[in-house]
Amino acid sequence: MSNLASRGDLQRWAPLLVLVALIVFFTLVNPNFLSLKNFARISISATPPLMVAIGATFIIIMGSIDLSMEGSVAVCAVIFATLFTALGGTLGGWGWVALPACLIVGAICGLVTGTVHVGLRIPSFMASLSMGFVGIGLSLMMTGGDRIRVEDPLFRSLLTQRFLGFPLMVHVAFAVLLAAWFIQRKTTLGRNFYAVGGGEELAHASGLNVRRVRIAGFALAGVFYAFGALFAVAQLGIAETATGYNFMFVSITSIVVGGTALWGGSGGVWNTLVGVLIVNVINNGMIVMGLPRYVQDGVLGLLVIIAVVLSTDRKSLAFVK
Amino acid sequence: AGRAHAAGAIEDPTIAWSYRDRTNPYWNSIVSGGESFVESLGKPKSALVHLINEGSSEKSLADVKALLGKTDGKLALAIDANDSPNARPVVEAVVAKGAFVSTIWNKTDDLHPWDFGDNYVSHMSWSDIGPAEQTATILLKAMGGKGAIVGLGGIASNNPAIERRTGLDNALKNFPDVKLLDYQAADWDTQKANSIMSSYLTRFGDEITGVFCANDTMAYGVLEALRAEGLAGQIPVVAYDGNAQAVDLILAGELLATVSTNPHWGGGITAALAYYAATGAFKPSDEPHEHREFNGPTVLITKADAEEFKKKYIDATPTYDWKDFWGPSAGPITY
Amino acid sequence: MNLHSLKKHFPWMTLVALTLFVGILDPNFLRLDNLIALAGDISTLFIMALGITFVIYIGSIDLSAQSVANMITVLATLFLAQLGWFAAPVCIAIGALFGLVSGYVSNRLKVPSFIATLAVGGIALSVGQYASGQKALYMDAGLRNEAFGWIIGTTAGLPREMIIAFVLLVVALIIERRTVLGRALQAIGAGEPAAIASGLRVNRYKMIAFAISGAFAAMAGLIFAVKLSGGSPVMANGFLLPAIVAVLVGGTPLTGGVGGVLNTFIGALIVAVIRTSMLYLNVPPTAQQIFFGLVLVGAIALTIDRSKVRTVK
Amino acid sequence: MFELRKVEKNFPNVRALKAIDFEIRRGEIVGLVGENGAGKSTLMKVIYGAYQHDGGEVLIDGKAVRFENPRQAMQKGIGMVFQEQSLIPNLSVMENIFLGFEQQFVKLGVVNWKKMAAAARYQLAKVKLDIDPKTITSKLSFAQRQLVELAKVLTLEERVDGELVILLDEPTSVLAKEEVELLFKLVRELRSRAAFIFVSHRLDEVLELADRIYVMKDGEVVDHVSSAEASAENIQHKMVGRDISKEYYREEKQLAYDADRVLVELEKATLPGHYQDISFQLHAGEVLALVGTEGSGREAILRTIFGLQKLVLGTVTIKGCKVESFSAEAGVASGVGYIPRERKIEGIVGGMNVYENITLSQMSHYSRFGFLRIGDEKATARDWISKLSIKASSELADCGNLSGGNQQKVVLAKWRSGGSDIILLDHPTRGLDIGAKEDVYEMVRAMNADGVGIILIADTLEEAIGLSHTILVIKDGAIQKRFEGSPGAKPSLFDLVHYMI
Ligand SMILES: Nc1ncnc2c1ncn2[C@@H]1O[C@H](COP(=O)(O)OP(=O)(O)OP(=O)(O)O)[C@@H](O)[C@H]1O
Ligand SMILES: Nc1ncnc2c1ncn2[C@@H]1O[C@H](COP(=O)(O)OP(=O)(O)OP(=O)(O)O)[C@@H](O)[C@H]1O
Ligand SMILES: [Mg+2]
Ligand SMILES: [Mg+2]
Repeated sequence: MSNLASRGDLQRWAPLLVLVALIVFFTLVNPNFLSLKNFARISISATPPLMVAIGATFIIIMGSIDLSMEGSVAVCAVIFATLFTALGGTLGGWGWVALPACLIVGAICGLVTGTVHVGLRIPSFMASLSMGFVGIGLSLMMTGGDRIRVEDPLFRSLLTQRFLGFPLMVHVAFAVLLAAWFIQRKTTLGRNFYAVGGGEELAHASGLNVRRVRIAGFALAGVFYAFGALFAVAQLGIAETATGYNFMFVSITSIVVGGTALWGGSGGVWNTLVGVLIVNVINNGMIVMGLPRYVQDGVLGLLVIIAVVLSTDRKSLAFVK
Repeated sequence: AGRAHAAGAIEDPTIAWSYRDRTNPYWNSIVSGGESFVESLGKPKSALVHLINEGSSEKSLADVKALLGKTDGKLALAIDANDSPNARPVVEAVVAKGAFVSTIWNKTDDLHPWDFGDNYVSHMSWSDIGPAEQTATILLKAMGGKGAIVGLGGIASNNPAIERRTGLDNALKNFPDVKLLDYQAADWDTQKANSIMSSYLTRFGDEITGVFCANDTMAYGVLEALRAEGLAGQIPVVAYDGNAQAVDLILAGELLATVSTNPHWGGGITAALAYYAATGAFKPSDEPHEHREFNGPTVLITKADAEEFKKKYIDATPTYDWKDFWGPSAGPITY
Repeated sequence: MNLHSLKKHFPWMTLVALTLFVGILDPNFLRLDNLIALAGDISTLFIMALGITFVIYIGSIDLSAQSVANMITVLATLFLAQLGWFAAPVCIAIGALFGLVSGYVSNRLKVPSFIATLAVGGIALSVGQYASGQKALYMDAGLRNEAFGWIIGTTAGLPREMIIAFVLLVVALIIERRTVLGRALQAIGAGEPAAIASGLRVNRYKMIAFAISGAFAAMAGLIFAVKLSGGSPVMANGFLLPAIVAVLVGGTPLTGGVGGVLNTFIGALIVAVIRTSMLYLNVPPTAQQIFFGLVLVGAIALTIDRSKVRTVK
Repeated sequence: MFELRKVEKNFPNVRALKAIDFEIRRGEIVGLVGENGAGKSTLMKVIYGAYQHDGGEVLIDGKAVRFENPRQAMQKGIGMVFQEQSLIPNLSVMENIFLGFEQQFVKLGVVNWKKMAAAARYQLAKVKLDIDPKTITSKLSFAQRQLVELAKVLTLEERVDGELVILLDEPTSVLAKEEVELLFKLVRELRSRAAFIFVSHRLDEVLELADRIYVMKDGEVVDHVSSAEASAENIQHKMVGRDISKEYYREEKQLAYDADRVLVELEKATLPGHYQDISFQLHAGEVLALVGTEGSGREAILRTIFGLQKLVLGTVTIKGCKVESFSAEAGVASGVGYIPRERKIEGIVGGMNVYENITLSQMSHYSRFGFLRIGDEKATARDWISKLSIKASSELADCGNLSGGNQQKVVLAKWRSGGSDIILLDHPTRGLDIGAKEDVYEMVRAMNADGVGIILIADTLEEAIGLSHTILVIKDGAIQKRFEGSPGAKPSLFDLVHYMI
C-alpha cells in the first residue's frame, strides 16, 4: 500500500465519496435519513432507473447515446402486462412466460433502434429519439391509452416481500447488475464496447465488425430496459404508456454523475450504480430535509453540477463538448 | 374568407377535440364522450378529429390553426387549452375564421364567451374547491379529527391543482387538531408521487395518519409506497377524478374517497355545444350568461356509493341526450 | 451535377418533397394563406431553435432553452407591469445570463453541456416557479398592447412573429457568415484543438454561443408570453425536443462545425410540415407518435450529409 | 502472388489512383515512395480493404478478389501497420493485439484473460518488446506503440495459412534511430513468412530495406526500379519532377543572427514532470534546435512559450515583456506562431477551407467591428498559395482533404501571413516528401532573413544540425549541452547523440 492515494485513484473513487458526503449531509440535517428503512425506500425508487441506466451505460461507453428508453420501457411494460394477463395473470400459472417474453421484446426494440442507427447511418441521438417516439406510439396503440393493472400477489411480492430489509426486487436488480458487470468485464462484446468508444475507426481498421457491435449494444441495452420495465411494473402495479416517463434524462444524468464520460471509452456499470444512487439520494434527501418543491429542480441541478465537477478528472481534458 | 359564415351557416362542420394526451384515463373518458356524441349524429367514431397537444401550449395552438386552415373554418372545436393563457389566442384564431369553439378547464378570468358573439360558444369548468373540501373532510373525520396528514398536489400552476389545495385548506380550518405536515406537487404523476410518499415516510415516520392526493393517478403511487411497507389500507387516503381503478380501490378499502367530474358527459356535451352552435341549432348569443359559462357536475364517491357508481358509470355508460346542454350542469361559474 | 454536389441541397429538397406529398393528398394544404399560417405558427419554436443552433454548431447541446423560455414567460409578465416595453431587453439579458452560466459550467468547470444545461435548466425552472408563486399569470391587456402590441397581428398579410423570426434569421445568418464570432464558432465546432492552438479565445466564444442561445430562448419565451398574454412556469413546455429536432433534421449534426442557421430554418419548416401533415392525412390519434417517429427517421436519413461527418456515432 | 492491375480509385473531385499496376512477390520487401498526396496511403488502403477500388482488379495468386472491409483482407493474410497511431488508447495492450479476434480465448462466452495475456506475450516477444500485456496502451511511448502495432499484425502468422502481406505506412516517422534499426531487423527476419510494402519519406531507409521500389506521382506509378540499381537522386527526380538541390538544408543561406535582439528568453524555467531549470535566449534571425529523445521535454518547452502550458517556476520573457498569463491568445498577440506536430488535430481545421484556416489566428486583421472582410482574406490566401505553391484547387478547397504536406504549408502560411516573428516548429517536416521538405527549409531561411526567430524540434538529427544556429541537447527535461553551428563548423551526429542518451 502506498501511503497516499494517487490522484488517479482518488478520481476513481470520487463519485463514491460524493455519495457518502451526501449521505452524511442529509443525515446531519435529518437523522431519520440514515436508516435501513430509508435505504430500502431509496433502493426501490432507484431500481427501475438503475436498470435503464445500466443499459444506456453500454451505449454511452460506445460513444453513442440512446434516447429511446422511454419508448422501449413503455412497450416492454405494456406487452408484458398484456401477455401476463392473457396467460392467466399469475406467476403461479403460465404467466411467468411473460417475463422472458418481455426481455425478448426489449432486445427487439433495441435491435430495431440499433439497426436504424447503423443501417441508415443516422446519428444515434436522432435515431434513438425517433424510435423512442415510435415506441411510445406503439404502446399507446396497444393500450389505447388505458392502464393495465398487474395485481398478482406473487409478482408483486417483488415489492412486498423483504429479505434482509430490502424488497426482493432490489436483490434481483443486484443480480442483474452483477450480470451486467460480468458482460462488461468478461465477454468479448463487453470489451468491444470500450474498443468502439476508444476509437471507432481504429477498431474498424483492426478488423472489428463495429456495426455489429453497435447493433448488439443497442439490443443488449434493450434487455436492460426490459428489466427496468418489469421492476417499474412491480413497483407500481401498473403498466402504461407513461411507465418509462422521465427515465431518459434521469438515467443519462446518473450515468454522467457516476463518472462515465459521455464521449465514450470509460466508466462502467458500477459507476452507474453510484450515479443512480447519488441522484436518488438527492431526490429523497431534499424531501426528507423539507425543501419546498419549487426549489428542488434548482437544487438538484446545482448538486448535479457539483457532483460531476468533483467526480470527473477535468485536468486531463482540454475541452468538453 | 372565414368571416363569411354567420351562425347557422355551417353545414356538417368537422368536429374536433383538442386535449392533453392519450395516456391518462381522465382524457380517455373525455374522448369517449366526444365519440359517443359523434355517433349520436350517425357518424362513425373516427369522424372525431383528435388534436393532442402533449402538454405543449405551442402545439395546441398550432394544431388548432392548422385545422382551421384545413377545414377553412368549417369547424366545431372542443378544447382544453392546456394552460389558461393559451385560451385567448385559440379563441381568437377560431373566431377570426368564423368557426365555433367550446372550452373547458383552462381560460383566463377576463376571457368570456359573450365577448365574442356566437363563435365562442361556451366554457365549462368544474369548481373543485367544494368537492375537494368534502373529500378532505371525509379524510379528517376518518382520522378522528386529530393526527397529521401529508398532501400531494398537481402541476403547481394548473387551475385544478390550486383549487383542490384550497379545498383542503378550507377543510383543515374545521379541524384544528390535524396538522398538515407537508404538501408537495407531484405533477399528477404516479411515479413521482410514489417516491415523494416514501420520502415522507422517512421524514415523518409514524406521524403520518392520513394522505390527501389531488388526483387518482398520484394516489396509486402513494398506495404502492404504502404497500411496500405493508401499510396499504392502514393509512386513509383520498383522491380525485373517479377513475375506474380508484373506484376499485375504494371497494377494496385502500382508498377512502374520490370525486368524479363525469368526464364522459363533459367530453360529449362540450363537443355538442360547439357543433349545434355551428349548425345553427341554437344561437349562443341568445342564451343567458349562465348557459355560456357554467360548472360541470361532480359526484363524490365513497365506500357507501362506490358499488352503485361503478355499476352506473364504469360497467356501463349512461346514455345522454346530447341536446340537453345544461341539464346535468352545476350552475354558473363565479369569480 | 453528381450526387455529391447535390447533397448540400438535400434538406430543402426534403422539405419540398414532403410539402408536395401532403399537397397531392390534399391540395388545400398548398394554399398560400395556409402555408403562411404554418410558417407563422412555427416562428416561436424556430427562434428557440435558432439559438440552439449556435450551441450545436460548436458541438455542444443546450437542453436549458425550454426552461429559460418558461421562466421568461413568467418574468416578462411580472416585469411588464413595472417596466413596460423595457421588460423586453431585461428578459433577453436574463436569458443571456442563464446561457452564460451554462457556458461557464460547461467550459470552465468542464461539465458536459448535456448535463450542464440540464442542470441550469433546473435552476431556471425553480426561478420560474418561485417568481410565479406557482400559478399562471396574466398580462394586463392594455399594458400588453401598449408595450408589445407590435409583436402581434399581421403586416401585409404576414404574421408579425414570422417577420420577427425572419429578421432574427438574417441577423443570425450575418453572425454566422460574416463575423469573427461566426468564423470562430465554426472553427471550434470543426476542430477545437486547432482553434485553441491558433490563439482564439475559445472559451470566450463558447460562452458567447451559450449566451446567444439563452437570449434567443428568452426571445421565444417573450414572444410566446405576449402572444398568449400571460406566463406560467410550464407554458413553454413541449418546445425543447421539436426545437432540437429542427436543428438536427435541418442538417446541423451534433458533432458541430457543419450546417448552420439556414439549415435550422429548413429544419423548423420540416417539423411544421410533419406535424401538420398528420391532420391532413387523418392519422389516427394513437398512431400519431409512430407516424412522427418514422417520418422523422426518413427525413433525417435524407437530410444529413454523411460525407461531412467522419463517424456516425 | 499479389497483384494490382489497372486499379482506379476516385474520390469526389480527386482521382487518387490512376491505372495502378503493382506486384508483390513472395518474401519480398517493396518500397513505395512519392510526394505528399501522390496516393500511397490510398493505394495501401485499397490493398487492405479499407477502401474499395473503382476500376481494375486485385489478384491473389492470379484470382481476382474484392475486400469489403479490412477483416476480409486479414483473412487473406493482409495486415497493415498504420502511419497514424492506430491502437485504441483506453484498452490494454493484449486487447488491442487481439481486437476483433478474441473468439479464440472465449469459452462459454467468457474471455479467458490469462490465456490472452500468454498469447499476447508470445506476440510481443516477436517484436522483442518486454511489457506487461495488461498495460493500458495510453501509458506506452510512441515507439512502444509502433512495435505493439507490428506485433498485432504479426498475429496473422498464426491465424492465416500461407503467405502474408504486411503493409507499413510510414512506420518510422515516430521512431528513433535505434528503434528503426530494430524494426528493420525484424522485418528482414520475417521475410521467410511475409512480404512487405514499406512506405516512407526517408529515402535512405527505403533504399536500405527494400528490394524493389515503386515511385508514385499524382496517383500514378511513374517508375519501378530494383533498389540495387536505384539512386536517391534519380528517385527524387522522378517523385518531384525536378532535381533536388544538393544543398539540402540550405546551409549556404544561413546568415548570422542578430545577437542584440533577444526575442525570447527563458530563465530557470521549470514545469515539474516535464522540464526544469531551462534557460536560453532566442535571437532575431536565429534557428535554435532542441534536440533530445522522445519524452525529453522538448515539446512541453515549446507549448509553454506558446502559452498552451503554464510555467510553474522561473520566467519566460518575450520581446522584453515578462509573460504573466500563459494562454495561446497572449502568445499569438506577442507574435508567437506554433506549428504543432499533430497538424491534423492542432494545425488545421478540417472542414474549413484554405483562406479560413490561414486567417484563423489573425481575424482581427481582417475585420472591422467584428465583421469580416472576406475579399481581403481570399486575396491573402491566394497570395500565399502561390508563394508556397500549395497544391489546392483554390483558396476555397477544404483543408481536411489536402495531403499532409500541403496542410503543413497552410499552417506555415497562417503564421507567416499573420506576421509572427517567433515561430515554434514541432516536427515541421514529419511526413512531408522531399520536395515539400525543401520548401520548408527554404521558408526557414527566408524567415531568418526577415529577422524571425525559430525554435525547432526537428524530425531527424541531420535536419537539426543542418538548419540551426544553436543546438540545445535536452535529456530528462534539463539542458545537457549547447552547440554553436555556423555553416561549415557544425557539430557531428555523434557529438549530439553522446549527450542525448
Ligand atoms: N477519403 C478521401 N476523400 C477525398 N480525397 C482523398 C481521400 N483520401 C485521399 N484523398 C486524396 O487522394 C490523394 C492521395 O492521397 P494519399 O493519402 O494516398 O497520398 P499519400 O501518398 O499517402 O500522401 P502522404 O505522403 O502525404 O502520406 C490526395 O490528393 C488526397 O487528398
Ligand atoms: N474520409 C475522408 N474524407 C475526406 N478526406 C479524407 C478522408 N480520409 C482521408 N482524407 C484526407 O485525405 C488525405 C490523405 O489521407 P492520409 O491519411 O493518407 O494523410 P496523409 O496525406 O498521409 O497525411 P500525413 O502526411 O500527415 O500522414 C488527408 O489529407 C486526409 O485528411
Ligand atoms: Mg499517406
Ligand atoms: Mg503521410
